[in-house]
Amino acid sequence: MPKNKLVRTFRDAVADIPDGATVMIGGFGGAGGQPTRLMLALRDHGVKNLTLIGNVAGISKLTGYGWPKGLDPIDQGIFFASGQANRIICSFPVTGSPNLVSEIEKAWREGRAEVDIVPQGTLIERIRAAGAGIAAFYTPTGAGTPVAKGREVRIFNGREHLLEYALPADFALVRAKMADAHGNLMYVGTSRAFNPAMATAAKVVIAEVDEVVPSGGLDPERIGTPGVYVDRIVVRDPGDPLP
Amino acid sequence: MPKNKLVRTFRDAVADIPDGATVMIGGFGGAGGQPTRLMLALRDHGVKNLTLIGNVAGISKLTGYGWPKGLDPIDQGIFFASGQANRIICSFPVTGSPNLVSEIEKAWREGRAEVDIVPQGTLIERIRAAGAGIAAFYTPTGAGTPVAKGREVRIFNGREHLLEYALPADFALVRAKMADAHGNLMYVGTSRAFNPAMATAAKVVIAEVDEVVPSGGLDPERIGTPGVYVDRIVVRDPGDPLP
Amino acid sequence: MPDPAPRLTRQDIARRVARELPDGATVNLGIGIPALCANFVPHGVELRYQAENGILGFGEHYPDGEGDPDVMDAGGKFPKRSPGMAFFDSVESFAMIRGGHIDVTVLGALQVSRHGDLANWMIPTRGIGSIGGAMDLATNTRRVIIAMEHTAKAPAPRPPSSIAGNGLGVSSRPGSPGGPEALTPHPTQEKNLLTNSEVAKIVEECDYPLTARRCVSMIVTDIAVIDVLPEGRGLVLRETAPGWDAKSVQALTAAQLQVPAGLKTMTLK
Amino acid sequence: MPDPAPRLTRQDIARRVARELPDGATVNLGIGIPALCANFVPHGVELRYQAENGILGFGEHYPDGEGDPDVMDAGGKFPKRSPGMAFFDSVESFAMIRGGHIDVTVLGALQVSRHGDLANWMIPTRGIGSIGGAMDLATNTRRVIIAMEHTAKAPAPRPPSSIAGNGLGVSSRPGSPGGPEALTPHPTQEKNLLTNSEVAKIVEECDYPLTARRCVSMIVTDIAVIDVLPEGRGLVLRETAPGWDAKSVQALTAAQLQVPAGLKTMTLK
Repeated sequence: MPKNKLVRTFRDAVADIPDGATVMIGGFGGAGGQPTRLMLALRDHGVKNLTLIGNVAGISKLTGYGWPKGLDPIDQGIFFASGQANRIICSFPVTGSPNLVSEIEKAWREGRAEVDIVPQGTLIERIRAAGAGIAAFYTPTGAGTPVAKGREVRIFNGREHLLEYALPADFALVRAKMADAHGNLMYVGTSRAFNPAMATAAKVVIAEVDEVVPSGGLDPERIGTPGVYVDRIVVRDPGDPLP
Repeated sequence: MPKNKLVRTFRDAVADIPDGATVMIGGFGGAGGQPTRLMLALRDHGVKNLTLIGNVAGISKLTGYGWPKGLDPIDQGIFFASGQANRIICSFPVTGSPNLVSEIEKAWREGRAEVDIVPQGTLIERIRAAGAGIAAFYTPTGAGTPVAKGREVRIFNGREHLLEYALPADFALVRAKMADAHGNLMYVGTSRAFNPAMATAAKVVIAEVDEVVPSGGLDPERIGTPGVYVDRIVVRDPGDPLP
Repeated sequence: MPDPAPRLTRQDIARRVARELPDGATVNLGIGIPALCANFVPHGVELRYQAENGILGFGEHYPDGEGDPDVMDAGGKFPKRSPGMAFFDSVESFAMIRGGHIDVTVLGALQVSRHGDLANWMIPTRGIGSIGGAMDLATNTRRVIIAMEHTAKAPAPRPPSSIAGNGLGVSSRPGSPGGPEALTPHPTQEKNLLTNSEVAKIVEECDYPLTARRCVSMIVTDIAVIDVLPEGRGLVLRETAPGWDAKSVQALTAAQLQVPAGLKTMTLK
Repeated sequence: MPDPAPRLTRQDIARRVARELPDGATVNLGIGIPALCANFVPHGVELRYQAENGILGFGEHYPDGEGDPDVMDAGGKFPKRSPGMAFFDSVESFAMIRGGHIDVTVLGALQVSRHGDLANWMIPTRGIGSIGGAMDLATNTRRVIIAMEHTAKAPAPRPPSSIAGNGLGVSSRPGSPGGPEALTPHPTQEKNLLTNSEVAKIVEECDYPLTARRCVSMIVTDIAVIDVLPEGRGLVLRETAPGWDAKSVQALTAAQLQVPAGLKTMTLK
């Protein structure tokens, strides 16, 4: 666990992500809580054959989902447009309309990408499990649906449950409002979402933050991700126009 | 879900807890985060055959564990001294020395109480599971130890894991620093401990707080237990000498 | 059979659903018609809205596209900060949902069966869909109300070159090496075809991929209010839209409706 | 065989263990000798202390019995607030522990086996014990160091009226209807009896109830430092206390120690 976690540039922060890596991308979908600068750096890094883990994915660009007006939304579709990702594990990869086709759906239609669609609660719980040392768990969600395919089914209290496995990753890109010198992260509002769980579930955790403060600069009652989980921190330029 | 959750007295708050109920008692062990006034009210209520769920239990009275100097510590042993509880599920019910015998150990030695000793991480995860709709989960903790007795064992990634089940309760007594009109609870410091999870895992959740504030009086970033989980709130008298 | 009277608007559907939300309830509204319900909550009823992305107790929204991206709802809109809100992460949000702590959810549907099975996440001919929070909500919420139009538009016959999914379901692997293949219209849609332009959404058995089994309590549409009896005991027509009767509703429904003596007309004031 | 030199103090054991804690590590210290390690961390080494009750990054404590009950460690003591601390609940605390995010834990022991099995939560004759966080820590922490006295006092022969547990283990049900029964001294203690007054704690196989199997990396005692080789490959004597040699340490150890050429004397400056 490095003591000095600050990395100077977004490019440096993602430079060792190799071809074929599994990468978690935090947030919920939308601008808030999305590690957008890290995503752009990873795209520019040019790595291939990525497996991504996200939630709402590839929707914002088409629909403006979760982005303020007047900006060109950036979402996980950039890795499919660039041909860098060939698989995504997520809960919401396509729009409600077959005529609004995201980069992810397009890649899937063209046979360039595999898309694993997981119920959102199962997805976040699997990610949490990976970070929390829980190998697998039983959830009622998905029983009797296509999600149950290939899953062990077991009855508890008269209800069918599915056995779902921990879902870890090689890298997690997360976004927080502030970090301190220990790597503690503070989130605001709904920008928590998938970030805190993903920050526990990857071998290497890279945080994009708006600001770093010295030790003691964060309220100990407001730490969303204790520093023990965080390997690298990159700070945005003040006045970065991206939300 | 009642809209007005405020209850006037500790006695009223516990008045419907029946004989034979399973009751979670929040905190960690020690004064901080312990719903001491609710516990005393429950004892005075005189109910019998309780099953308690706690963590460190019955130790403070003997050793001062987690209590400031100069006060007579109160702990879950009061329900065994009074003969009201005949079972406890907890992680730490006896001292390190056979010569320092707690009320719980005494009741056990005398055949008046059953004591289920559960690894702390398994205990809190089972409580969380009960609140989170997870029927059961696999943990490596306890494999190859007496804890494994009667448990399903399964190998994941070459390691033995035990299947552990959700642990719900009829009532949870929890302690927070502040509540608002919606039942949102705010904790401070290490007084979180078992409280937030227990507040999700019981049919009826009763919170003891130092202060209630109107809607908007709590920082939405600092809610430890969202109001959806809380059924009743009782406020301590200002200046209550008990920690 | 021509419509005996106009169908209700999306707003009217939402208005009717809003009356089902009890004072003090914690409610999760899906996108589309369900989200509109918040505009029609009767005076004196206070609800606590929960959204999957980790927010409880929001109310009014900013105008479209305005607001703070750090305070979002699950539909990607930006609510204003309001007193008594709570923020939490997705782990906690789905613990709340999966754990059964949400009183009511209102969701849209592609199909609802007479047993209360719900299908709302994938059109089979598309081959890929979005589950989001729908399965967790439908499986675990105490009361699931469906707000939808009573029927769907019948699809145009698909041109031979059209793209179609590979039908692999949830793990949607890339199209077969031969490339996308044309599919004939989905058999469901033939079976449930009501007219040349309409397909039933309330059906005997869903043949769209399910979201959850036996989860729906009530269906509110643009022509009717239907209760789903527990334990697969079928559908009961409770109310019809003004100008509609049981027969005209049944004609647009591919599952048998039980019609009680007390059938009412929906009031929408 | 009489002791060839004084045994180390508890402080000295802690001092030696403290050198094993690498700069920047996240460390959980058990109660007793382990907790003393914090007093002896070498200059320039910064550690992040975690405690099971939901605190990371604490340092100095208030004098005994003083402080704020809302800022406690897992030993029931009250640390001062220090910069960079984080508070969290027990769910998160054990996610951190169980998930393998703690670098080192230092624990006490009743027995350690030659395979690195640890027993530290129950004396069998008592019949009841406290597990606390020990099983989660021992099972899931990257490096487990045991800090203890090398041997235990041999128990006095128990009077026939003495209380003894029912041996039911983890679910300790009430004593049998006939009331508590006297037990003869535990067979372990006979097997590992070294002298009239001492019992070995480092043994071939633990016969006390286990805390975790094959979890221990290193044992530091008042007379020796011992590495536990991975995969059950046994114990290697690395250092002896001043004045002690391999033979005198082996004499107080009920498991075979491998003695390498480079055996050193512990330095405690």
